[in-house]
Amino acid sequence: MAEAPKKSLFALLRESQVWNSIFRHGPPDNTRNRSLAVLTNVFLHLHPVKVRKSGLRLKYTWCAGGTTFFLFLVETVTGLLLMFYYRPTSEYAFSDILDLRSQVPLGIMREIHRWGAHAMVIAVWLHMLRVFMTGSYKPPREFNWNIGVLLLVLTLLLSFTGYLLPWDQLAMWAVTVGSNMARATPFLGNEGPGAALLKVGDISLVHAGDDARFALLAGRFVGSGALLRFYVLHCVGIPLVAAVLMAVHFWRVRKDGGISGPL
Amino acid sequence: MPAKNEEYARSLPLLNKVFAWSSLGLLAGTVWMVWDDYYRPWKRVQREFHALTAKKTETAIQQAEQAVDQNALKQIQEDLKAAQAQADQRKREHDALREKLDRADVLVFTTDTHYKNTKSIYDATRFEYEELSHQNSARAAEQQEKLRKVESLLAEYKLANEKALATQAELKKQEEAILGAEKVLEKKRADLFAGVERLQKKLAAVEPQGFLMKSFEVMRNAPLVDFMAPSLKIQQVVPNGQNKDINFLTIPRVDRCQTCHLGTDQTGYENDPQPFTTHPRQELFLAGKSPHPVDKMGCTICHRGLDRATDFFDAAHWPDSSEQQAKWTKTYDWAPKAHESSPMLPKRFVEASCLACHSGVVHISGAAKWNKGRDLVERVGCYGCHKMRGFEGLRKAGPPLTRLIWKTSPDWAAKWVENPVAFRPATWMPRFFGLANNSSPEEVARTREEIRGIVAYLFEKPEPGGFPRLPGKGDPGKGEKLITSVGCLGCHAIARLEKTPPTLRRRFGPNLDGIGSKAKPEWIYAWVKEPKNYFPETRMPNLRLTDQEALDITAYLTTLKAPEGWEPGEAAPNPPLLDRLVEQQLRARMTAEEVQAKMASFSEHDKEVYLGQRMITRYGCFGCHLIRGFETTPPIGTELSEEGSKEVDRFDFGYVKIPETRHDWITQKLENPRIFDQGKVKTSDEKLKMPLFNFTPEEREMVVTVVLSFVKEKPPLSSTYLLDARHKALEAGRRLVQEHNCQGCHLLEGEGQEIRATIARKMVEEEGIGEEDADSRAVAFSPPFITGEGARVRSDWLFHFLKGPTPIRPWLAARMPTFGFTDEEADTLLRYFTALSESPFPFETPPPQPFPPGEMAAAKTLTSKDYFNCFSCHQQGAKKPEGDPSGWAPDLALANSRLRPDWIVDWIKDPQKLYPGTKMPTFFDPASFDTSGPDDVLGGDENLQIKALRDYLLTLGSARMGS
Amino acid sequence: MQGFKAAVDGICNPPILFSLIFALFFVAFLWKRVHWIWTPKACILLLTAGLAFVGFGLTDPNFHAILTKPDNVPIVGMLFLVGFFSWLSMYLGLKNDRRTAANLPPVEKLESEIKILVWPDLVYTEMLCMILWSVLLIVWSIYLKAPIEEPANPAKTPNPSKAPWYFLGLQEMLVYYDPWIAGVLLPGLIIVGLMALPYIDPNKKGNGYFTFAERKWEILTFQFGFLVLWVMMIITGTFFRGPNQNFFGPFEHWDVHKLVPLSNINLSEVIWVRVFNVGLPQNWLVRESFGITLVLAYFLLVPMVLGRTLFKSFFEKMGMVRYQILVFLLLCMVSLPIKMYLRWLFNMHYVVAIPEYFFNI
Amino acid sequence: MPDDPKASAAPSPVPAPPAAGEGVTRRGFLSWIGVAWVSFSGALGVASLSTLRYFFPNVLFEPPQTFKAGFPDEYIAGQVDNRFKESFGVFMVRDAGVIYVLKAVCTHLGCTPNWLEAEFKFKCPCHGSGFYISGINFEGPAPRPLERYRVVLADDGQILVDKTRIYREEKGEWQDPESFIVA
Amino acid sequence: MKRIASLVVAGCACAALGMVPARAGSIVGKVTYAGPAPAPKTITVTKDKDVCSREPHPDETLVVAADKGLANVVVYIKDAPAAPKMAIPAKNPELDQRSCKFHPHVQIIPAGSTMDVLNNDGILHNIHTYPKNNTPVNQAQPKFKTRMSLKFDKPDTVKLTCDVHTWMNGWLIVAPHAWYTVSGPDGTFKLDNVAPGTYTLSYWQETLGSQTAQVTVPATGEAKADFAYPAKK
Repeated sequence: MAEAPKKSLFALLRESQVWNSIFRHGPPDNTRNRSLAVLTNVFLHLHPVKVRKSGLRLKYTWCAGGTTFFLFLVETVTGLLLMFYYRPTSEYAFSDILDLRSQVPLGIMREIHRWGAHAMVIAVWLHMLRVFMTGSYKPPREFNWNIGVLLLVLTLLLSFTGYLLPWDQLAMWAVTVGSNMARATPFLGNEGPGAALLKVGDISLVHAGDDARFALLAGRFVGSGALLRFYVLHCVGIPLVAAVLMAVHFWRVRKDGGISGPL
Repeated sequence: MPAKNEEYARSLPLLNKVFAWSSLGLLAGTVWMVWDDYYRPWKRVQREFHALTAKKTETAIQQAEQAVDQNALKQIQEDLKAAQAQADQRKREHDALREKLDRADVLVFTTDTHYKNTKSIYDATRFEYEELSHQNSARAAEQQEKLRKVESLLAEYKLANEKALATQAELKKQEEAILGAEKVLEKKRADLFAGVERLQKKLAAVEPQGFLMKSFEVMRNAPLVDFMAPSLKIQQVVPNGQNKDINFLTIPRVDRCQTCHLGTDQTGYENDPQPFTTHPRQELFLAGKSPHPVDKMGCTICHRGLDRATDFFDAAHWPDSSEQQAKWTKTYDWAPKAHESSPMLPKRFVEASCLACHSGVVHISGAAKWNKGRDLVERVGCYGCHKMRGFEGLRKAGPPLTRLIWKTSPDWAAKWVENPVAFRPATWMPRFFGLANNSSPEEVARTREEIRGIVAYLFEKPEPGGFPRLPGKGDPGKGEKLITSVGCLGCHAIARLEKTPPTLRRRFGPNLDGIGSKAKPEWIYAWVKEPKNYFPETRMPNLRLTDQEALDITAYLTTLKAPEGWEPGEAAPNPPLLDRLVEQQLRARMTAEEVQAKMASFSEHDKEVYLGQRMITRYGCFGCHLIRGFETTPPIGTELSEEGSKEVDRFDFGYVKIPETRHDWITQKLENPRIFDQGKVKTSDEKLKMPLFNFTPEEREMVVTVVLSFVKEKPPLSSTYLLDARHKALEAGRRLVQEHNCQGCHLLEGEGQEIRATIARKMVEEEGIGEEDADSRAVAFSPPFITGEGARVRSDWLFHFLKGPTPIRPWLAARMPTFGFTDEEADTLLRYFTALSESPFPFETPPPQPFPPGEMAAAKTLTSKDYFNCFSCHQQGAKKPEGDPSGWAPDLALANSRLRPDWIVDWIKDPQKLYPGTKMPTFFDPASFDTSGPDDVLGGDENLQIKALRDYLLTLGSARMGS
Repeated sequence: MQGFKAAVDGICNPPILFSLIFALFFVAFLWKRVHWIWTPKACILLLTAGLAFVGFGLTDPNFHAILTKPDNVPIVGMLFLVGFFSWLSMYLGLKNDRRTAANLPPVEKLESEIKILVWPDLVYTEMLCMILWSVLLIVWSIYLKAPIEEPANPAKTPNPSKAPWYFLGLQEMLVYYDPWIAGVLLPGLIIVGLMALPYIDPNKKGNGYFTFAERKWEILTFQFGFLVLWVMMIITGTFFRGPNQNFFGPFEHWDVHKLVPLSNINLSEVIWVRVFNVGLPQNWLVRESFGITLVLAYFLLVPMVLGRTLFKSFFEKMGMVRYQILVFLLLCMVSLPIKMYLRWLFNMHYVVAIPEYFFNI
Repeated sequence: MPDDPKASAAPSPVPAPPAAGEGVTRRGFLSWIGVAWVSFSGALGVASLSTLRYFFPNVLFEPPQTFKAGFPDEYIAGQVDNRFKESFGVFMVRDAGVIYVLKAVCTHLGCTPNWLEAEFKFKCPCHGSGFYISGINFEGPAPRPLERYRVVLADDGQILVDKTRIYREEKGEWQDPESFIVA
Repeated sequence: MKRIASLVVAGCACAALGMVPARAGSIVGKVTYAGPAPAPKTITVTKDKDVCSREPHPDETLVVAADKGLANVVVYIKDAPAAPKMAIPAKNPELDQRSCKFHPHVQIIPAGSTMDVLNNDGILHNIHTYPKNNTPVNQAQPKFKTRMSLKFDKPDTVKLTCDVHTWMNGWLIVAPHAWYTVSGPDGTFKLDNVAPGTYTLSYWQETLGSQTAQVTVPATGEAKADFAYPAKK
């Protein structure tokens, strides 16, 4: 039999010390080992050992939350790789993007990153829609819903900050238009209601050089300062906060009774 | 365990199947991605180029092999055999030598080692001594002693080493004597095949031979491993400092064009198709020694397009013609690239790039199309309506209209304004009426009324004065002769006399057709006598005509009548229409009541004058003409100083279906300036008003090139063409040369002497010789070449000559006119000519005095009849040569005051070199200079003879040289 | 075909389009007669119709140009996904409603009783999802290059210049509201409202399973906000707003020179000048007193009236504070369509116009 | 058509637990899962390799390794030319009938030597190593002569310096015909 | 048998004929002027009259004989790749300047040959050439230089003048191959040793320009190629 040596080889492998040092349980074909497979694995132990059957149903969950998380991972990996070729300065940003297209090996990384980002925004929305439609924000999950809303905002911000980085006309003006709204923040933006009241004599305290938009852009218009600021926010600031919130989110999913279902 | 827990929610085999299929999909996707990333179009292009080069190299190898001198090879091989045999014979001797040499090598090594060791000890000891003595240590003296010892030891070892080296060298020399011949021959043989070998290496590089090398070639370019030593590589140039300027940003340029355009800087691909073609004019572009080497300038600085692109589409190629576009669409799927503000310039407009770096010059050498375009722009006076950088402060392009009645009649003017081309097909005056947006019957009625107004305004209150009646009668036949000979045709063309279209320089002055129907004879007479009386700023010079000559010319010019069927005349007045138009104009500026009051106060004539004034404002006539009341009105057109950088979406293409590019829009605008009104509803005041210029398609292309060259982007100072003192002098001079059309008559800097064609034509007609021969004959009978004028004549003479010319060349019928140069202008021209010939300004060295004995006598002999017989042709003051003046030559009595001494020497040595085609024969054959002079004068020394001639000539005329 | 295109372009005119969408929305959700659209057959039909429309549209150069802009492709995908999943949730919800009506527990209830081991069912599924997503992303990336235009140039504004697509709803609101409302207040309220949702939702039913009957109000409100005021605004902002932020039908050429009359009038002008036929008062407070009163009335009086009438049950269930928050948020949301209609029907620029302090409503 | 609520009243039947070896043959099972894992690892492998490849840029923005250094007659015999010292780190030397290119790096500790015209030698400013015009060391701590770069005549007659190939005297490589050009 | 043999012989003969270089024919003809003969003009000598007036100076630019024969027409075969090179003569062709006149007025020399220019007048002349392909020359020839050489490398039609005596005027044809000739005073010409075939025959006259005609040259004998120049307008 041709399979005989194969089988025995596999068996041998299974008996080896190396194998056993890694997998501390037998083949996951019985309940105990199947539980252990999840419990003893650092990546899998995010999950409980058991879930409701409804939580397994695509029709029910749409797999939107998982997809979002997966896309977050994709964005992290591709983003990390892109940082090797991208310099967030006004002189180089644009041409570095051009180079990603014209000469960098596997410059397709940028496409994956960008489309992944769009997909992630969509996935978050669908996730929210699903959670709402199944009423899963209701007690005891109110707090987790709130975390989710924050994560939605962060996802949009991640996408928005990343939008500037190619430093082309599309990017710059999208961000100019987007960030212009900040200048209308009541009291904090120089064209916001109430800003005109913040005045000592002739000296206005809120003007284009110190308002909310200025803080966002590090300047009166979208320039090198804004590029650097958005880069740091995009690569470090927001992902960090998002990662923390995600951890809380996942943890709360389990603590609040697992993937939701009728109580 | 309860069985319930063993439940599986899904069918594992199904999941496995899904897993298998999706993994296969993932694998396929990943591989596809890698391949997609790897397979770039430029790699195919590079492979093609390698194949092409291989083919060429193979042919070259064959040729080189055939070129190898077989006889020489045979000889070398035989010699080599002999040399080997000889070396074999002396083998024993050589062996012994070898042994000695080995020993010598050992000795060299040991002595050298000793020396080096001792040297290090010496350095260390010296350091210690210095240290100790610095510390005033007691041990310093002791150390010094030690140092001295080491020093002597060092000297000893050095000596020994030198000796050993000398021995070694001597032995090597001996060995050379035995083996040398063989080596030399080997080298000779290698040299014979050097060319072939070099080519073979090249071939191996582009087309590896043999299975091993071929597989290696595949390997090194394979996906994922192609980072090690690929032969297909992106070629890029990072031009220093040639950044792209975008507002506050400077993006470094990285030109990757040569990734595909591989043959550009190599010769031998001239006839190959793109992208491999050799760049034309290597002496100017790309080559290392040219002013624009590719590794410093790159490509996109001139051609534009996206510098970093490695793909046909991304690079923003732009087709030069619709055929090319069709071809590109087929081969490359070409389509206009959106979001590219600087796509490549179509080839025909590429000279538009020159100006950015070569700003502030009149002409850019090598950019013929741009130069001509610039001349055209100046000629037709685009700057009158459009502000453009570089055209500031120029005279208005057209004549003044402040004293029009002196010259012509309102009837003529009205008809002329309506359609200048109908009267004079080759005029520069553009056409405002009867164009795309104003030729409907109502429009024509309206515009005729407008013209009535304009004419009424122009003839209203002219400057007082006028010209007296003609003093006599002229002969048109003589007039024609004069016109064709005194030089009028250097600047003017007369259709009746032309066989081929006149060149641009010969269209410098107005075309004279129909002048007899246009101008009053009194005016013509006064004008040709002294143009500045009528038009102080005119460029028309004074030809110093006698009264009779002027009368003859007047008589001839009055015979030049308007084309058949052309009649002067104003349109009949149309008071209701006039009222409406005037009201319309007034209404835009005042209330209805005010309008009524105003209308009531106007007489019919007042209304016309008012309408005329409004229309002159609207059409901007004052851009080109001086018009009373509009002396300081600013121009009406859009500024064009940065037109070449204007965003394409800021051009209004209206409903005209043309490709949306700058050059297509500008071309269209020149071709049919009102077309963009097509399909739009506009009031008469809103309509486009740019007039139609009388350009041929080629001329239009030239003008577009110039307009495209007005860009916002400024290249860095380091790559700008900066003018040094000499070039500043040249530029200032060129501007004057340009303004006075010197090149219409003279050949200057390789261009001009366009009057020659008319002289040749005359020769053909009058002497009956063939056209080609006439042209080369005409060289000598045309105004002279003056490129070398700065080296030829004395500055002070030239100054006075320019201010008031006197005849120099008796055989020329054409006269140097009096331009009325100011001192500054004459000075500028002087500096220009001296800068052009790199001659000293303004002084020149007089030859040393006194002359050597016998020199004058020798010179006199040389000039005598039996020798060079100079005065057979040359005038000498009042002494005229025999025969017709057409065979005469310049007055040698002028040499003293006119010519530079050094130039005379050069001139006598080889006149043809300084002035190809001159009538002055070569007396001293440059090919056999030392034997070309007479043997019996000054000992047959040609240089002395020439010097003697010069010195003699300088004593002729006035006593400037000192008697 | 030209007729069809012209008809579509005609419909795609803000007042008509939005009125149509509002009507369609309420009809689809509330009119029982048309609930057949929440069946699989109808889904397939609608999807096919949608695809057919897109497919047909792509033959038109203008439509093609807008739809295939690289950054717009995901939006098209998003539209189909949002549509499909909205349908799916309604389909499942209605199914459960029928079960509830028959006194049966919802489907999810049955399944949630059963617990399944995560290994391998869940993790395996997750892994397959990841692989399939990877394949999708890779193929998508190979086919569609990420856009890159010209280098950023602060001196040259592209026409139109737009925010990233997910913010185009906000940009669209800017047409009707000043930035401080459209760009700051309303987005802030959206976030606040979403976060407040679990606390102001008095309905205890429908937790953890799809249903419509049990949560009509909530679903209607949420979907109105999401589908109509968010997604529809994005569609408008992305596909219908062309150069100069002018409105263009999907088959219309984006002509830079298109001109549309845009003359708007403030409420104060209407009242003082048109109604009272006097000049505008100097004092802004006096000038805008009507507008301010109106706005105050909207936010203060309307809740009171509603609490007594339509929302009586809510008011009783939730108590004062939660009720006020709920109604305030609802009123804010509804203010957008109100303002839109005011603009379309009366050319109303501002209800309250105090440009002196950048305070315009 | 509305679903019959009763029809789906019962939960969908749970599939029978597919215990290993049951239902499916082991072979079939193995082959599907085998194909799956092989192609999955294959995909991961390709992805990893290409990620590795990502770290090797295709173009560099450093000064090029080969450059054209003008025409031979631009160099004066018996002189060391410093024109490319700063930009490319080389001395161009024309001496004894040949032109060669010395790498401007001292063989001792890598400083850049200077050419002292008056003393006719290279002198390293760091530790005083001295080299003859040929590049051979004669004083100071430098252990071996300066290195030479490959130099050839390009097709257009210009000198082409190739810094990727080094010739070392102590290995006898200065005899190589590409370590100098005859001028 | 006999028949076959004769056929073979005939065949061989034919073949041999084909191989042996064809015998050459010649072209003879007469160039005439169609218009009325222009009245003979005499050039007025304005300079160095004692020397220059030794000979009469008729205008040589268009010389028509009484029977309309046109002199000084260059007749040659155009585009003849098979034509033999014109042999370079052992003795250089000469151009004589006598009585301020070029002798001969029109001359044909082979390309690559050197022409000797003679000055027999004992006064200053200068030979000024107007070539199209060769380098132009304007060489003075004072009294002491009685003989001067000019080399012409490329085929050309060269106008010759003297700038001292402006009326002096001559032509030099630098011929690329041997099938060139110039018509005599009576207008007749003869081209010898022309391989059989059909050619374009070119006629060139300094004021009348170029004309062409077809001519077929037989294997032996003469082809007639009379030609009448259309009258000058």
